[in-house]
Amino acid sequence: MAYPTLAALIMATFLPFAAFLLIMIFTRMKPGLSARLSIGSVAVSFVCSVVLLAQNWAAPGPVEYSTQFLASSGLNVQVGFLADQLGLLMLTIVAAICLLVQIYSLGYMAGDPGFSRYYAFMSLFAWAMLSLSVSRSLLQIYVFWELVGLSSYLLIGFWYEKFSASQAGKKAFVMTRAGDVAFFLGIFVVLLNAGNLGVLELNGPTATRMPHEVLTLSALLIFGGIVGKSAQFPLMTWLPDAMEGPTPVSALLHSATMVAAGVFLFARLFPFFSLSPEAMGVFLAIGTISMLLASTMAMVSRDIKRVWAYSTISQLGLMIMGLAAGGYFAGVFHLTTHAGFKALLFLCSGVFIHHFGTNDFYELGRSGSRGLKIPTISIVIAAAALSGVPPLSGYFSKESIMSALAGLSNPMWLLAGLLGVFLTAYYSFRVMFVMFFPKSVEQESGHAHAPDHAGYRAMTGPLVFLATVTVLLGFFEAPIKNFLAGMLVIDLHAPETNWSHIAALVLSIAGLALAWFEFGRRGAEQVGFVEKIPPLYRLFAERWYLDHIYGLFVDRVIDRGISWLCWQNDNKVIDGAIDELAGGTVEGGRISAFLQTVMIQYRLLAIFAVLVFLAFYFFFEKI
Amino acid sequence: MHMEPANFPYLSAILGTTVAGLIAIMLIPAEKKELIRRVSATFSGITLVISLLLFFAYDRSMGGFQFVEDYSWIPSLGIRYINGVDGFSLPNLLLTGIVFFTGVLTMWEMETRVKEFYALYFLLVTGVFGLFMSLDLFFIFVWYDVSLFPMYLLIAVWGTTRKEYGAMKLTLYLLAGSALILPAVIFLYFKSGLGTFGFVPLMQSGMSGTIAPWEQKFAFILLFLGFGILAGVWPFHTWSPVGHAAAPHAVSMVHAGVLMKIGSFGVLRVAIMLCPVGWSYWAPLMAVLAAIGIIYGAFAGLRQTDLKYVIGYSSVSHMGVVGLGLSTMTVEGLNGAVFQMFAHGIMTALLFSSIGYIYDRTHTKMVPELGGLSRVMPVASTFFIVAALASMGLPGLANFWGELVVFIAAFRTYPPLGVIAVLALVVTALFMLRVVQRTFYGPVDEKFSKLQDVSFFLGVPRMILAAVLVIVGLYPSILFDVIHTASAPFINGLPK
Amino acid sequence: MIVPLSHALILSAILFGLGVFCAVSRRNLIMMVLGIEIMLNSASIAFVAAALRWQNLEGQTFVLFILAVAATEVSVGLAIIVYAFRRTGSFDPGNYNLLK
Amino acid sequence: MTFLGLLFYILAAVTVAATAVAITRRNMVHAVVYLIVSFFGTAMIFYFFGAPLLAALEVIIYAGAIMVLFLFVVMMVKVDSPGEDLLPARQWIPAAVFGLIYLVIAFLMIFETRGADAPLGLLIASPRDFALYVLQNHWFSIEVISLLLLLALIGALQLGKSQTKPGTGDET
Repeated sequence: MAYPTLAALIMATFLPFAAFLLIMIFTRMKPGLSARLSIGSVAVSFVCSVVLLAQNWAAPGPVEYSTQFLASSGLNVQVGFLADQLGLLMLTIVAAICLLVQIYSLGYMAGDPGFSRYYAFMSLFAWAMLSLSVSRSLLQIYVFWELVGLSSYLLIGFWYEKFSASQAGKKAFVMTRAGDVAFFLGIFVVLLNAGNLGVLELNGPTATRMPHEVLTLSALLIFGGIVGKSAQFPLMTWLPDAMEGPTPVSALLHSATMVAAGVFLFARLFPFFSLSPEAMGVFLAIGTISMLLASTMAMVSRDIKRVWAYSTISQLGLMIMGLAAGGYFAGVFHLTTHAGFKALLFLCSGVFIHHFGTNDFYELGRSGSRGLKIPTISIVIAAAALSGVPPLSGYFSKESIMSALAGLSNPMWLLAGLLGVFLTAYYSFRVMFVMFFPKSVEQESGHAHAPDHAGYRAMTGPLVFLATVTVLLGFFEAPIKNFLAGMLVIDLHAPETNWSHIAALVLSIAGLALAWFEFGRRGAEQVGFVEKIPPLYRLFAERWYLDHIYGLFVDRVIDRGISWLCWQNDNKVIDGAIDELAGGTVEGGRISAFLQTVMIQYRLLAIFAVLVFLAFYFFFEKI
Repeated sequence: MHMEPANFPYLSAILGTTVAGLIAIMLIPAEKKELIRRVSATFSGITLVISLLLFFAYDRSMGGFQFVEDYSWIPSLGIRYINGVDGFSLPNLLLTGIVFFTGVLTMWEMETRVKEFYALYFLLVTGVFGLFMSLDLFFIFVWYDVSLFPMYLLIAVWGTTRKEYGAMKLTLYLLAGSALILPAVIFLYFKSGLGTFGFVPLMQSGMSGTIAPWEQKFAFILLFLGFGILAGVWPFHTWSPVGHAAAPHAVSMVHAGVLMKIGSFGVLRVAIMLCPVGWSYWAPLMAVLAAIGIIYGAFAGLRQTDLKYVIGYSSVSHMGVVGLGLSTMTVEGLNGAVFQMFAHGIMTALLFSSIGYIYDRTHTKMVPELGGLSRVMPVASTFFIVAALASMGLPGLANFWGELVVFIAAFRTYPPLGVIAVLALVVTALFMLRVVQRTFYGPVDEKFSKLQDVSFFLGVPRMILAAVLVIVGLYPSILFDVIHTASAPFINGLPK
Repeated sequence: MIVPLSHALILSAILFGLGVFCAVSRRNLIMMVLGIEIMLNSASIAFVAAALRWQNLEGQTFVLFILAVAATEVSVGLAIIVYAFRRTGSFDPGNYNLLK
Repeated sequence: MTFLGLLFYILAAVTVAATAVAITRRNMVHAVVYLIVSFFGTAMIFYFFGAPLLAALEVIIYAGAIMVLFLFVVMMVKVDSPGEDLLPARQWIPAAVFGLIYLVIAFLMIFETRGADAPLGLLIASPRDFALYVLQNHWFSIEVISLLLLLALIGALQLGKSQTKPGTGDET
């Protein structure tokens, strides 16, 4: 327990929060200062995380700082930092991409009226995500999990005057909330049965004391949170809509880091989950379904950001497949490389979108997007990495996932994975070919050549850095593997099966070739084979009608069903009964008041009647 | 139970300050509105300071009742003027102080009958303070009624939507509650055979079984329903949205923020602590009603178009969480319930305070007529959104911890109800975000585009409330430490 | 040797019933007061008969007081009726409903 | 049945008949006159029941003073209520119903009472004995009654006096 380490951790995680508070309270009116504060704090976080990573590169075993939290509430919850290899790796990835995206945003968001607000939310996100990476207990993870959800909501709906943006933010929050509720319940199950929420304890002997059924149940419930956050089937439709946010936000939250938090949590609790093979089977199935569904959706979309969003879902599904197949390193490594090249993809797309003002890549191609040199090269590198073209980083990570899948007894999973590889290559290069080999270019003089001002430089700087990383990262596979192996309780059994490597490579090249045939070659119609089969096209374009089902559910069942019933019950039954009671009282009062207010003789009569009844009573009582 | 006498009558000082404020306001001519406001702010500020002082001066290691003052009042009936605070009442006292002060500031811009308004407001708060600190059942009952009557006038005179109906409904409901409480109090008085209304001796006789089990069951259900009406227990909740919507902003704040807490506090202090056997007998019923209230309030809130109705139904839902915590019969449950009372009080006060500002500017609180306010008044919107997020149970804001602890306790005691209650989180998120989206997002309406954002001075009360939400949200132990001093000895001392 | 007490009481009861009937059903203030007089009178008969039955002068004493009260009541009552008549021009008790 | 008994029944029949006729008269003068007949019958019954002083007082006060007062008032206001609905159905029907129930119960009660069917003896309380009894045992009540009468006098005067003032309280 070294104090410098603790100090570094605290600085890395809490500085962005301080920046958030400062911006919200003091510098809302000073955009420049806000940006500097935010970037400065993230830069310090980045430095700290790199230092920590370097310091712990060789250190075996996790470093843990914890303190009792909420002791007086009657719960035994430990909070603190867990700086193990996985956490530090994630911390570094997040800090790095946060920093790059924030620098990039200087150019992208320049002149926006909500500039300060943007940086405040970005800092909030950075705080939550960095803290999530080094959280010590499940409860702590849940807290930051919700906070990244909040920043996601705020950033998706950043341009809140647009109805679709605020709608998308709400949808994202509520859908992930649905998953989080399962996660929350899972935490309860774990707490009540294992008596502890510490990550290390759960991965260690504590979990084995839990009954097997309870363990499976809690694993499935916690996985619900992963499904929500990582936009897996069936809670996947919020992510494409989340592209309503500013592009840097999509790059940071909705591809590289936040949505990867689900996979991160999976990796965090990998030993715990792997105690339940049944749960792992379910995870594998859900990962596969999500990967294939999202790939099909990506094949027909014309919106460049949505293609990358679908591809994010698909790649996250692939990571979950890898993890669920037992390939711990494969999943984490793909998470790492994916963070790099997907952020790069989005940031490049952002440059195009910013420059040409449209999301439609057919449009972009027609407008002459080839003119922007650095983004063009970077996006091709990124797309190639996404498709698994050697020697880029994506190739290595995908290969290791394929090996993990090949290790399973049922070859179906591997075949599904290979199909995914093929589809990925097809749809990513569909975008590339359409964008850079358009059928016709409407050259506009001012547009094509690259602008050369500070904003553009701020945007391209991170692109170059990320592209370099994407190219080089693949060669660090072995060191990262060794680094991660230091923390693992269970063995990384990754059998080397060459034929799966080759098959994957062949299929990705085949996908690329098909894309070239349909979109890239001279004289191609640029109409995909899916679009030639209208029912299939419609099915994919409508996202397998998932949104329709949810819409109907919310509208019919929740709004017009239960909610209507409750409201009617309040109005008619409860209030009706109360009002009837009140009305009855008033009516009764009116009747008794009648005797008092009408003619004097009725009063006399009433007196007499009472007298008679009294006589009656006494007479019969006597008998 | 340990009783630590006070070296200075702090508690009476709070009451004395509100009464002095009341008198001072009465003496000022009605035309001097500015002076009245300042005097009100001063006196309410003093009470806030004293309650803060008490909160931090309370000895957490000793626990029990502290700052106790004990004077004989009507010896022949055994009625004594006893004040004292423990871990249950201290957070509520602080809550009342905060909401009181911020409420005065919230109503700063009101111009109609300022003098009468603040006078009644002070009277109302006197009753609330008295109830939280009194340790004599007779006084608890009296304070309960003292706090009810000004409410009727405040709503009927200064209210907005269907104010007469709302005021009448609220008053009738609450008086029905007090009609249930009084017989139960007298019943306990006679059945204990002690000839005292004192809380501590009665509690001991409840614990030791001097009051027989069936008597406790009978008294408990009366007290639970009586106070429960005020706490918005389903299905006696319909007064709350109507009353909230009708009341002026500060009264809504006190009403939802503090008055509903009187109900749940009464359930805890009088019903549960005096009749523990009755508690264990009726706890499942309490839990079922609370769980229905949680999910029902959330669903009913989905359909509302009036901002205050939305908050009213969210209050029903949140008070269901309090009720669920109280029904679990565990330390965690009580901790969470009291914490949730505090958090909900601050959160609702902030919501109503923000709505108050918006209503004063736009003259409407119907969601469909609003929109795009975030562009026009970003700061005011931020306050509302912070409170809305707290109400969704977002970590980092106070409500999360109360809900978390209550849910865990409920999950342990009544697993199915715990699951239902947690599921309501999704619905709450859905309707709160809908309201936020339709009110603050979207294009700016022409007629609102010239409105001013909240000024620094008017922002002060909202800032205080938001700051409390964040501070307690980041460091929940500040409250849990205090509450625990009361809940743990109580639960451990329960008869087996 | 005259009649049984019960017969006197029956007479008193019949007269009382007639008095009540008059007071309740005639829409005329004066007739109402008359009905009250009839009732008082019937009570007097019962008292006198009872005094004779139990050989006790207390009953007769009561009748004396009833006479006095009746005289008082009639004088004040009629004065009020006249006063009211001046104001409303009618003896109809249905007109006196200002308290309604 | 003795002679006096026969006389009692005749007097009772006359009294009841006169009263019944009186309460159904539309003309109030007639009603008052019939009532005087009824009160004379009552006075005779008092006499047979051994209360000569009361019989005299009945004639003087009831038949004399009170009924004459009624006559004065009826004549003074000069209204023979032409518009009066003599016996409105919504009043006399319930009155008759309750009256009948009352009579039935009264009869039942009277016949249930033991000792009520014994014939009454003849006895006369002389005015002197009666006066002595009253003044010895009830002197205070007599004073109270006299005070009451005084108050009634003042009250009636006051009511009559405020009438004479012009312009006060004529119309509300």
